[in-house]
Amino acid sequence: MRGDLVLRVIAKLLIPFILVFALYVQFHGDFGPGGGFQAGVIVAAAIIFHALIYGLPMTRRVVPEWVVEIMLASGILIFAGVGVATMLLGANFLDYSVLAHEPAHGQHRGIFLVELGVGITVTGVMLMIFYMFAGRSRSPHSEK
Amino acid sequence: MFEAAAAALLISLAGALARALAGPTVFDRTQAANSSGTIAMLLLAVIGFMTDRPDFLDIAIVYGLLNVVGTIAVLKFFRYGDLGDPGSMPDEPDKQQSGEMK
Amino acid sequence: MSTTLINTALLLMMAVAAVAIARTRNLFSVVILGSLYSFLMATILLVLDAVDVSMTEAAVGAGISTVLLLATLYLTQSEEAKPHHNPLIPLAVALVTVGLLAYGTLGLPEFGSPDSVIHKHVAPRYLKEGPTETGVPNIVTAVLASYRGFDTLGEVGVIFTAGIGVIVLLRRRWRSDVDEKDT
Amino acid sequence: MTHEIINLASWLSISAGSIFCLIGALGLLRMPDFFTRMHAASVIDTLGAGLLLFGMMLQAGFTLVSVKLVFVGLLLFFTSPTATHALARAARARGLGPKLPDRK
Repeated sequence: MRGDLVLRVIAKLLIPFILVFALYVQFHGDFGPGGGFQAGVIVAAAIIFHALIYGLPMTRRVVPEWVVEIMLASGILIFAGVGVATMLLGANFLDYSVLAHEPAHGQHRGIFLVELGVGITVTGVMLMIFYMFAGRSRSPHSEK
Repeated sequence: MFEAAAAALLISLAGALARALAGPTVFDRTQAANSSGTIAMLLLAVIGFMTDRPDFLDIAIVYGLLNVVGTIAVLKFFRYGDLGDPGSMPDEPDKQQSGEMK
Repeated sequence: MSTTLINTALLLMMAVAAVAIARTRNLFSVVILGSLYSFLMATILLVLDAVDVSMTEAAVGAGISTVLLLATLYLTQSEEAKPHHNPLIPLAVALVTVGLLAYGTLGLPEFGSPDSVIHKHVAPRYLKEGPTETGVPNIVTAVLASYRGFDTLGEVGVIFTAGIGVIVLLRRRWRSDVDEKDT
Repeated sequence: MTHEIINLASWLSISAGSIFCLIGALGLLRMPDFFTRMHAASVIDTLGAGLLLFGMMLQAGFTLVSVKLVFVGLLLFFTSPTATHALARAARARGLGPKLPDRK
């Protein structure tokens, strides 16, 4: 669909907007609907949209597979790492109150980090599934 | 008044659903799904106003953004039979010959 | 009152869509109807005030699940095989299950009733203390990430495992000899 | 006074939008072939959605809600013609033509 001018232009307009909106969903999740999972799915949808319009080989150059692999693991590591950090600071596993001087502030910070971890892992997994499925292509040039 | 708008949108949604069920081609169904996505977006906004909590338009925006991704995915699958295919540039022959480029 | 009517209408449409999905043999149509179904679901969840779930359903149902199902269709066929056994027995099982579930709902407290058990256990504490304890106004986020953080870690683990499973099953490291084997 | 005028305008706009949505859905159901149905569906995306969103914007006034409504409107403004365009192209590529009157 690279040859389709209309779709290409709209994709250029839309993908940044989708990504910014995903960030809004991610960081506004404390106040309104949204959170890590939803934001991760939206980011993945933006990149999948890129792959739909420009083709998978191009998207693989923009977001290489090793980056997706690192995202896959690093999100859950951030999550568990916050838990370990709270343990090291002398509280229970995933008890964020010790992350700042004030318990409520620490909770807020912990929730922020944890949601970030969720978002990164979800993006990674969704993208990985798409790459794996769409990459098993019959046409010779889509995977090189 | 928002109730009336919601009722009208529900009836429209039912119409779109009926078209999606009736077909006959897949394009009809896709068109109906796309329209029902639009109607559902509007319905979300109207319900938000009806229950006096219009802050939830975020969901309508998510809908709108992802609806287009889904529709384009279906159409691409139809045209190229493959989701990752880059397709051909305008100066090259249109389709089914993408294996020969490069 | 009006929300009840909206819910009834949406649920009826969902029932129609579900029956149509079960009856359709062309899997493309099933994917499209599935996205329609999730539109309806997200709207119902919004009417029921479950905004976070509604957003998840909108995000997953409208975009990602359509794409992933299409990607799956690519690896299989687009026409569902006709069942070669008698549909009566599964139908009977389904009807009995529906009957039992409907019977079960009779014992539940009324929908939205403030006296039901779940509203008396830990929920009041979360609602009362949550915003001050965690500094997060959205209670759903507070419960999900802080009070039930351990559960959420497990969920992320499940998602992670799914990703790893897909990589293990579908990655082609040695393309040439795999190609020869499976084609 | 101005408040009432804005209220009235918003109700007019919302009812007109609802009616256009109904007309679009009716067209989606009753039109004879795919391309005409697509034509009918565009009524929902343009006039129906536009008037409904405009009416709701008048109700909301200058708030964040209005900004979000503008976003929804812009989104529809850009995405729905794109989707329709892709749909028509895909249908043409598949060899689906418009239904023409029988000329002998």
